[in-house]
Formats: sequence, structure tokens, C-alpha cells
Amino acid sequence: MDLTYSPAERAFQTDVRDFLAENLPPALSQKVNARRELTKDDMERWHAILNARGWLAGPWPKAFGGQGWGPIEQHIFEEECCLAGAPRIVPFGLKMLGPVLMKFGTPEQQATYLPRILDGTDWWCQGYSEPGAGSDLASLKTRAERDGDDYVINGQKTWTTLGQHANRIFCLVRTKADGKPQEGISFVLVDLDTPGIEMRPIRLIEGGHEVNEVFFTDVRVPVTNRVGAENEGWTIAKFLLGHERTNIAGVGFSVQALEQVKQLAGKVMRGGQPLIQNTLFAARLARIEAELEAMKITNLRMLARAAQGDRLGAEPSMLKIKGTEIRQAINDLARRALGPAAAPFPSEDLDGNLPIAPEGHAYDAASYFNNRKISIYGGSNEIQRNILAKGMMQR
Amino acid sequence: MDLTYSPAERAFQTDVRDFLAENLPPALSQKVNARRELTKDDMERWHAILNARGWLAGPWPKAFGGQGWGPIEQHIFEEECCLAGAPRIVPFGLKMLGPVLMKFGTPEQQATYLPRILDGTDWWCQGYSEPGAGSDLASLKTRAERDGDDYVINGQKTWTTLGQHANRIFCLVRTKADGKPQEGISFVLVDLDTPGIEMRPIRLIEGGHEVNEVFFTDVRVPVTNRVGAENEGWTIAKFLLGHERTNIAGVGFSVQALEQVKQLAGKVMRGGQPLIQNTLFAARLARIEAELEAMKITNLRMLARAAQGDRLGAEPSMLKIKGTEIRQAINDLARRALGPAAAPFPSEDLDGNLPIAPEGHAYDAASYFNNRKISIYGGSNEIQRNILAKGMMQR
Amino acid sequence: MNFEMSDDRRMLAETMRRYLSEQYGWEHRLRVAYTAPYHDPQKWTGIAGLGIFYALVGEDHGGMGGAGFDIAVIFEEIGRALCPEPLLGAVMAARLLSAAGAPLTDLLSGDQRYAVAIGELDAPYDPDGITCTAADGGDGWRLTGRKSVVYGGGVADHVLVAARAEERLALFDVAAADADLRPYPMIDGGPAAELLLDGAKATLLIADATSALTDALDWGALALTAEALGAMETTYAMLLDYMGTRKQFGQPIGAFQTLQHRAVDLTIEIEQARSIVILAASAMAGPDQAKRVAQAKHLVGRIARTVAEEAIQMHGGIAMTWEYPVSHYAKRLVMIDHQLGDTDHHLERLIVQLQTG
Amino acid sequence: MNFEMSDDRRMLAETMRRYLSEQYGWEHRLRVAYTAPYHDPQKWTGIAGLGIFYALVGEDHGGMGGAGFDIAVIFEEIGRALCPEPLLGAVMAARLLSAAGAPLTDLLSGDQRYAVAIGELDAPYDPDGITCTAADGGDGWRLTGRKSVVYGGGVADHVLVAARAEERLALFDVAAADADLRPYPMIDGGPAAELLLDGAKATLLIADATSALTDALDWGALALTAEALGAMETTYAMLLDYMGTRKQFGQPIGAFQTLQHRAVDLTIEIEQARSIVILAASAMAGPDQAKRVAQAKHLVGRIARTVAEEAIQMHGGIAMTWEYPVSHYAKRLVMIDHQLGDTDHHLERLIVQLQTG
Repeated sequence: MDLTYSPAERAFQTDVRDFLAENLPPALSQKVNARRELTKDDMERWHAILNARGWLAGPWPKAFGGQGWGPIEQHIFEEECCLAGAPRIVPFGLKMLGPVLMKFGTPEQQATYLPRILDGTDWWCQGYSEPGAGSDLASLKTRAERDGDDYVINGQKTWTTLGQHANRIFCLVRTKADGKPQEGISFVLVDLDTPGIEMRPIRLIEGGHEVNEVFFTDVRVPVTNRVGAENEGWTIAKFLLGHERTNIAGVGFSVQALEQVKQLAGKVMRGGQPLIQNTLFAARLARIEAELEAMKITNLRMLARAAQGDRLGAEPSMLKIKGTEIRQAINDLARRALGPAAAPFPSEDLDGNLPIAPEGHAYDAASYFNNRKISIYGGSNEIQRNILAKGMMQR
Repeated sequence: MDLTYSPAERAFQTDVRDFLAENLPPALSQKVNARRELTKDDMERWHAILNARGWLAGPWPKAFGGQGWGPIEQHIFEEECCLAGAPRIVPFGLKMLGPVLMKFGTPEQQATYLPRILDGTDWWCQGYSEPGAGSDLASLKTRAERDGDDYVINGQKTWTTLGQHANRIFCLVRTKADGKPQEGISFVLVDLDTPGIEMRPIRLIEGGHEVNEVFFTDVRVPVTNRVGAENEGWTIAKFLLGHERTNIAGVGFSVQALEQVKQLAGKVMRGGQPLIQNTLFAARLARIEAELEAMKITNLRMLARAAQGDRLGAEPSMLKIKGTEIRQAINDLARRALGPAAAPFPSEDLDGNLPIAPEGHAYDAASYFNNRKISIYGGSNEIQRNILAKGMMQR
Repeated sequence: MNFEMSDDRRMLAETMRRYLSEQYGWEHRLRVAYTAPYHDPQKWTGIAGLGIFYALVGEDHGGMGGAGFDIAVIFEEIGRALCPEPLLGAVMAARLLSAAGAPLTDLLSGDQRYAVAIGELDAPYDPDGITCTAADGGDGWRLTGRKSVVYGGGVADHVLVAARAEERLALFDVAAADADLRPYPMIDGGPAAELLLDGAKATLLIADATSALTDALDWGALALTAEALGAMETTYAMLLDYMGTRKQFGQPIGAFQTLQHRAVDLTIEIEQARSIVILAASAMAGPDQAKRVAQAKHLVGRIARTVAEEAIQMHGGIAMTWEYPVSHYAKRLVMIDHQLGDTDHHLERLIVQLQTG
Repeated sequence: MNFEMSDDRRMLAETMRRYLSEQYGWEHRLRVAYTAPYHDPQKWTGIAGLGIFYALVGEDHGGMGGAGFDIAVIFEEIGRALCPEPLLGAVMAARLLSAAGAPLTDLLSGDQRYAVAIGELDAPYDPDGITCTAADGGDGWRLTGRKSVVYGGGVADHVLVAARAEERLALFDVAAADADLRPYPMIDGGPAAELLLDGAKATLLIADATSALTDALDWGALALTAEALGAMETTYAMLLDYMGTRKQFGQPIGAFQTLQHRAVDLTIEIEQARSIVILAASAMAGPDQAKRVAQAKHLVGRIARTVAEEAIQMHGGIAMTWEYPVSHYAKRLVMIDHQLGDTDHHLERLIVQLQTG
């Protein structure tokens, strides 16, 4: 039983910390910590900085320009990035399509697309969900009909995150109408400049533009843009769902957010003293802190198993459920701590010229509302419970 | 909108209060308030006192020896009894079989049994549940086969509350094996002295003897002991389930229990001051008190509708769910307030010779455990949620 | 015992509901709630024209209502329609002007809009902590300090301001023309403002205003609990609708038992919220006012948040969008707890009562 | 990073588990836990014979363990089997005797049973509030006062008693023969006693014992969290079993989605409990000991109660009976929160740390 990192892991952690201290632009970390929306430029700037260090695609094999990080290194990197307030790596190219191409793509596809992900030439987005098929992917309806060397795609995708910045989209489409719902699905790469594609913003609860709808009308895509065999896209979809789960608990986000709430509670005054001196509020904080400390260990326990090569089954679903509950509870505390100062619709003008919330906290309520999504997307917590229940009742 | 009782109702309330002040033996109310088990004598004594006043069967029509109370009078009576620490009226004869006989019984059955319920000659118990058929009554297996003018009963009943004190039992039995499960059920009255009946105690979680199993081996019961038509016992079962619901929220119990917790929290010391001064404990109390105040009104709202003659549908299920949750939360507070003093296995010897908990609180932990039953019996809270969901989704 | 509204109040609710559903449709609401002045002055006048404001005070002050249930039925409709009109200020101002013996004519006719400014950044819920000061330099009273998140502040003609005059907490009337008000919308829509006072002219209304302020805060809190109740009921109705129509895995999501049970728990909680609002409304102007209001605001604060979070979660992604009304109801239900004392603030009032009573 | 137990500890756990499953079957447990002396002295000796107690302290005190994880693995097995043997006293006494520099030989061999008496009726969890006094009248120390709910008290050979000697909190050894101990069983089984001191003879162990007592309380609390963890896992396994076999409405109750989701929530909570116990065990004797123990006891207190209540509710009536083991596990899981500080007591320690640190 040893809860600490190995010397090599600690050395890596120090490297990451030093790198972040030197290279993370304060303008970015301030924006991240203040929970404000990042621009496309912000994200590209951070990607370029990481890419220069070779850390943009740390978990990728060296042969493809990565570092071949294992789960623990990846965890260390992500946690340190969270704590430092670094922007999240936009995952669609780096954590989703990249691994898919490495496993299922042709050498040509790999040679074409992987470098363009790293150097920022391509910004990928994801065409999975459809209206009417949220957590029930197998029921998707967007169809791709073969016409010579092309597919002709018709249909609609939704919840396409940051699609407004993307030049390409990877999609699950139906290439066979009959048979089991999972059987007729293919995975194709689409250039967003292709005629017949329209992207429309979806405005979210707090007012931000983060996701989009994408409409396909007779969109012609070369058959060579298919990844993997025709009608076997479900395999890729399942691979992807099982793949990107190391940071599923979001512990780094929670740790950073809790630290911010603590500081906030030391500044905000209530009844003539700092809010932290209020027993009821301090009790809320202390309760969540204990849960988060437990969550850290739960996360490390699963990570240690993954690092040993154990194939995790339903366990990541636990991390997702509890991890998002804790994050949302911390967001709730931040909002709560602000009292009436959480009420204004956040605007840079108000925040800069007439600050109401303490510095860096004007977007806390918006962030609380926006983060209701984390228990819905990526397989809602209800779906995760179904997965766990299935595993549990089969024992 | 008027939350108060009418002048007539207030006068009745005063009558009940005065009666209780004069006639409720302190030895009984102390025992009730200390949450100790009552003896058969205790219960019979209280029944006799009520019967002498004509209030043992208040809701019964005057023709049968009752007062013809409506829902509000019944509520007032029950609430005042709770607040005064009166023993509960044992419901099996008075609130269950009595109304069944009045509605479904023959004049002979009514003339035979109703007076014996009032004067205490008969102590009835209930033969409904069976092992393997808890909340799923329709699946019961105890069978009654016709043999001349008798039924011959074989099978097993369980959860027979206070059966150890009873001389008679009313049972649901299967008189037809085929058809829908609900169709072949009959309602019969059985003398517990009949050969072939064995009653065995079931010891409960906290150590008490409150319920029993009843075994029937070739028990011969005259067909005239059947109430209602053969194979139509389900109608009676449903009538009964819908009938005894005025006190389903148990608000009176909760009010009385909360008052006791408040007093306890003023006595118990923690960190050099009375527990009530502890913010975390006081917060627990204040939260439940607010819920209970709301529950009182919710209860009265439904009661007012019942008094107007509205037929309540699924609403009593709400009262059951929230009412039992609140009662259990109050029991939890009492146990919690005691700290280590809740730990001893309660015994009169310890309580009398070496008191550890404050007076009247030695049985609080036992009562907490025993009252886990209230969200299980009478249709578990899960069944109540199913009932409500059915009504809700049909809207 | 009778839990039905009187005919008068039923008509009041019906009038309000019909007006809002006809004149304050969803698209309209969404537009005005987030576009300056963050409400619709014409509709304000329309509501005033219905005589609604006369229900805010009793006959002795020129109104024809003024009971807890009058406020409750009006605000339940506001909540139901998610109407951003700043009526909260009118409720609180009506109590304060009555206490001051000041004329209410312009308030009741709707000709003048009132906002009430009590809370400050460092003392958001508690009149005790007010640092705003008032001084009479010979040319009348002047106020200095800042009032934060004044609901309806930017669109008011008058702001009633609590400030310290020597040792006492006093109440002043500041004409909007004499004040530096910085308006903005709230995250859940509707107008608010910062009030910056730098020697602003003011008229003294009540010299020793602590009890009048506490009372006005209670009435405001009652209004908010009723508003939350109305918003919860609409939210819940939308959720049930969605559960019956939205299909997943081949069946309506309402067929899933776990969602059924969670919806049942919500309906029970909403009934409890209704009950505590009834109890508080019945206790107004009586000896239990403070306790019942605190219980209501505490309990409704908790329940409203639960309803909001569960409604979003059970809907799924659709309720995360601006386009779907549930997102806006959810915001209101959560943010209402940030007005006039949150669930913990009122729990503390109850704790103090337990410990001292 | 490695979350597997060392071979030594795995053997320790295995030894304990095998002994308890072979020698402490359920019927036996049920009988001895509620029949005087409320444990089984022979089995105590049997456990001692396995050398288990040597794992309670380090080599410098004659043992071969003494780390947090040694305590944790032993108590997890105790919890798993719901074993009523009074080992808690041994854990705490081992820390106290070590701190006093007193010999541990008899404790480690199991020849002498120790109980630790700190709490009093009016100061159940807090050494600060101790009123029991010690005086040296020339013929040695004499203790006066009462210690309540002393775990294992009635079956101990020695009771280590905290008492006030002038201004300081000191620790004494009272031989059972010199004490008035009134034994009784706990509601969840196992021995406890009241200790009535009326000038009882005592030997001074530590003159200024506050930090030693706090430390012993931490170690005791750690043991209890591990015990709860073991009991939760057994309870959960029985629940899953039952869900798979018990039928209602024609299908196993485990087929009902709402029960599935509730069971999933329990398994997540139990994993969280396991994690916080691991964290606390790793922090023992380090700078974070107090904080981690408080977090563990707080969180486990809450989770254990949830598991107990949900296990009963989801089973239904059967788990209300004495005959079915879940009822006894549930009792232990709830009542463990009444030992050495409940979930709120430890939350308060955490609040103080937040507010001062």
C-alpha cells in the first residue's frame, strides 16, 4: 500500500509544474480560473505552446509524435494543468480521432491527418449525437448512401461542441438501413467546407455558444474518407466510449474549484465576518472536501489498476457519476457563496467597470449552470448507472 | 383560505383534550412516550377507557356503536391522542375488520362480531402477508378447499402484528387455483383455537416481539365464516387498503416525537453546553421542523378534500412517503442526540437502576430501528411511488 | 378549514394569468427579460391597469387586499409565466410606505415604479450590517454608500434606501433622477442595478426603520416563495409532458422506473412547497410571521433548487439550451435563492429561534 | 503508487478471516453478542493465539505492526464477521501504554484485556469536558466520577481512565478488581459497561495525557471506520444476493431499475468509504492524522447509515427480523457512529481546521 508517486513520476510532475509556471500565459490561466469562455485564438495558442514541448499529444505513441505516456503520467499532466488553470486540450482531434486513426485508420489516413491535428491545421469536431438520439447512439438516423466513389450524406447532428471553430467533422452515419441498429453504422471524415453542410449555433442555458447543430443535405464525401470497414462503425464508437476515461472523474477540476471556493469564502462577508466563519457554509465545504479526498483515492485506485494493465469494466462509470456530482456540488458552493452578487448576467463590461462579485468570480453562476451538462453528456449519469447495474447483477 | 378548525371542531378538540387529561393513565402515557413495548393489559385497559366514553370506534356509524365521525373529527381525535401519549388503538378489529363487516358482512356476522370488538371479547389479527408475497398480495398461496360446509385451510401467513394477543384472525385465502391471481381469493374469519393453527413469534431487529408467523395445517373453518362472496376477497382487500388512510401521514406521531427531541436536546450536554446550542444539530432540527410544518398543511389539505367528499386517488401515497420519511428522520435525531447513551441494549433494569440516557429516552435507539418498518409495511414506499407514478403518467 | 381561495383572489389570479398568457408570451418574455430595460414598461402599465397593485395593500391604505394570500396568488402567476416585471419592489415598497404613513397613490396606480435597496455587497441579507450612511447637512438628507443588486433598480422612479443615520437605521426615498443607478439584467432575466450614492439627495421616510425593514423583507420573501412555487409547477408540467413524449431505447422515458420515482419525489416536494407557502401566507401580520417566512424561504430554497437540477437532468441535453423554456425556469428557481436571504440564511434565523425560544 | 496490501498484511487479514469464519459462525456470534459476558473469552484467547495483537504496535514496543493499515485490515475483518470481541480497547490501550512507556507484554499476548474509559455522560466525545477527578491522598491515586458506555469495560482486566489531576488531564490504570463496573450488552451486540469510581485505586500512567488521549481516540476512530467498511461490504453482498433471488411481481427485485440505481449508488458510496479509510490509514502518525481521521469518521458515519437504511428498505420486511443477519449488520453500521465521535462531531473538527487553518 503506497499512495505516493514513484521517483520517476515525481520528477515528471516537477517537470510539468515547471513547464506550466514558465509557459502558461497568465492571461489564459486568469480567464480559465475566472470560468470565462475562451476564444479560438486562446485555445490554439495553448495547443501551440504544448505542441512545441511535445506534450500536446502526450499519450500518443512516439512514432506518431507523442510521448507514449501511460495512465499515470497522463493523470499527472492533466491534474497539474487543471491546478495551474491551463485551458483544456480540445479533445476531438487529440483524444478521440487520433487514437481512432491509429487503431482503425489506413496508413494514408494516419499520414494525412495526424500531423495536421498536432500542428493545428485541422480542428476536428464530433458528429455523434442526433436530435432524438441522445444517450441512445445506436438509433442514429443520418444516412450515407453509396453513389460511385462517394457517400451522399443526409441528416442532422447536434451537440457538436466547438464546431464553430472546426474545419472538419468525424461522423457516425448509417450505411445500411436494415438489420440490428448497431450493424449498419460507418465512421466517416467530412470536410466542413463540403457543399450542403450548414452549422447553426445552439445557445446554452447561461447564454454561451459552445455547441452546434450540423445539417447535412446531399453532402458528397469520398468513400476513402471512411475509417474502418463499412457498417462496422459501431466498433469504433465503442472503442471511443471506452477510451477517453482517464480524466473521467475530473478530480483536477474539482480540486482547483474547491480551492477557489475556499478563497472566496475567506473574502465574502456575511453577518460581519468572512463567510468561512459561518458554520453552515463551512460544514458544506468540509463535507465536500472529505468527499473529494475520497474521490482522489478512488480515482488513483482505478488508475493504478489501469497502469497495471487491468481492463476496467464498469468502474469508470463510478468515477463519472461521483466525479460529476462532486464537481457540481463545488460549483453550487461557489454560486451560493456569492449571494446576490451571483445574480447579474455576467458581462465583461460590468465585471471590469463595476465589479460586483470578487475578482475572478463574475462567471461563477454561469459556470454552475453550464456545468449541469457534465452529468448529462458523454453518457448521462443515468446511463452510467444502467451500465453499473448490468455489471452488478451479472456477478 | 382558512387553516383553522370550525367552532364545532374546536369544541370537539377541547372535549378530547379534557377527556385525555382526565382519563389517560399516566403510567400508560409515560410508557408510550418512552417508546416502550406495551403489554396486552395496557392496550386492553386503554380500549376499555375509550369504549366507556363511546370513542373506541368513533368513525363507526352510531347504529353500530360508533359516533359517525368524519375525517376531520377522526384526525383531531388521533392527533390529540398522539400528543397526549395515548396508546394507539389496535387497528385490526376496529379499523379494519369492523368496516369490512359493515360493508360486506351479513347481518348475522355484524351482530355477532361487532359488539365483541367493542367490548374487547375478541382481539383480531390480520392474515394477509405471506412469505414470498410481501407487497405483492395477489400472489398469495394459502389455500382454502371446500369440504362440505367447511373450508380446509393450508398455508402460512406472516407479519401478523400482535397475533400473540389475538383470539381470532381474518385471512385472505385462495379458493380457486386457476384464473388471474386476484380472482380466486376469499376473505375468511378464523378462530385461533381451531386445531391445526400454530403461531410462532418473529423477533424484530431491536429485539421486540410484535409480529408473528401463523401456520395453517388442515384447519377447518365453516363456510359461514366467509365474508363476502367466494372468490371475491380481492374486492375486500382493495377496500381495506383504500380505507385506513386518514392517519397515514402519522403527523401526530411526528409532532410528539419532535417535541421530545427538542426537550432532549435541551438536556443532553455536548462540548460544555446543551446540544440545542450546537449549530449542526440545531440545523438538523430546524430543517425537519420546517418539513413537518409543511407536512401538517399537506395533510390538512388532503383531509379537507376528503371531508368535502372528494375521492382521493393516489394522493394518500404522498402522505405515506413523506410522512414516514419525516417520522424516521425525527427518530434518527433522537438516536443521534443521545450519543453513546444510545448504545446500551435497552432493559428496564438498566434504565431503572443505572440510567444512562435521560429519563424516558432509553428506548430511543430501539425505536429508531423498529420504525424502519413504517416505510416498508402497508405497501412499501417503493410501492407507493409506483402507485403515484401510474397516476402521474396517465394524466 | 378551507383550502380554497376566495372568489376575489381566484379572480385576481385568473386576471393575472390571462393577461400574462395573452400579453406575455414566451418569445416576448425571452426578448424583454434580456434586452434593456430588461422588462416591458408597456406591460407594466398594462398590469397596473388591471388594478393588480391595489391587491398589495389593505383598504386602510387605499388598496383592497394586503393579506399574505393576495401577494401569494399574484406571485404564483408571475412565477408560472416567468414574468420579469419588477413587482417585488412594489410589494416591499407598499409595506414600507404604509409603515411610513406616506401616500401610496402613485404606487397603486402603477404610475411610479419603486425599488427597495437594503442589501450591500458585504451585508447582502442582513439589515444589521448596513454601512450606507445618511447625513443632514442643513440642506436636507444626503446618502453615501453603495447598494448592490437592487432588484428593479434601473427602471424605478423611486428607490427606498436603508441607511444609517447616526446610530439608527433609517429609511429614505431617493428619486431616480437624483441617483446614480447602473442597470443590468440578471442571469435569469429581469432588471437589477447598482446604486452608487455619493451625497445623493434623499427624503427621510422612517427614522427608526429596523422593524419596518424586517417586515418588508418578510413580505418580499413570501412573494418570492410563491413565485418559486408557480415556476416549479410549470417546470414540473413540462417535465411530465416530456417524459410522456420523448422516446429513448424504444419507449417514452417516462416508462423508466427510476425516472418515475424521481418525478414522484419532485411532486411530493412541490406539494410540500405549496403547503409551506400557504402556511407562511396565513401567518403574515401575525405573531408567527418571522418564523413561518423563514421556514418557507428555507424550505422553498432547497426544493426549488432540487426541482431545477432534477428537471434539467431528467430532460437531458435539451434543457441545457436557451431555446427550451425549462432552462430559464431552472435558472429562476436556482437564483431566487439568492434574493432576500438564501436557504441557509433563513435556516440560521430558525436556529436562533430554536436556541433562544 | 500501489493499492495492494503487502503480503504480511494480506496474511494477517486472511488469518483473521479464516479464524472468524471457522470459529465465529453466525449462530455463535448471535448467541455470545447478547449473552453475558457478551463476547466469547475462549475465542478472544483464540484470536490472541493467532498473534493478531502483535500487529497493533511496532517493533519498538514489542510488536510487529502498528501502522494504520495493520489496524485497518484487522478491523475490516471484524466488521465483515460482525465480531463482538472487544478489540477496540486493545487498539487504544496499545497506543496509550506505548505513550506511557508501560509494558505491553500482557496486552500483546492477550492475557490481559484492556478497556479505555474517556467519555462521560455530559462529555461523550470530547476529552476537554472530562469531570472525573484524580487525587493523591498519600496512599496513591484515587479516582472519583463516572465513565459511561466503556466499550469492553465489563470484561476488561484493566481500564485506562482519563481523569483530571489538578489542572491537567492525566491517564490512569485501574485494575478491574478495584473498580465498580456494571456490564451490559450494546443494542448491536457486544460488551460495554458503566464505570463508577468512588475513590477507586489507580496507577498514574501519563501525567499530561491530552495529546496521548487525542491520539488514541484517532486510532480508535480509524479502527471503527475500517470495521464499518467490512460490515458494509458484507451487507452489500447480502443485498445483491437477495436482489438476484427474491421475486416480486414475477421477477427478481433486482430487475427493477429503481432498486438497481439505488444499489449502484450504494456501491459507489462504499468505494468512497474504502478510499477514505485507505487515506486515513496512510496518514496515521503523520502530520495529517487528525484531519484524515476526522474526514474518514465523518464520511463513513454518513455512508454507513445510508447503507444500513437502504439495505433494510430494499430488502423489505425480512431485514427487519432478528433472524436475518442484515438487521444486525444494519444496527452495527448505525451504532458505530455513536462511538468515538459521530459524523457531526468529526465534521466540527474539520470546520475548525478550515476556519483556523
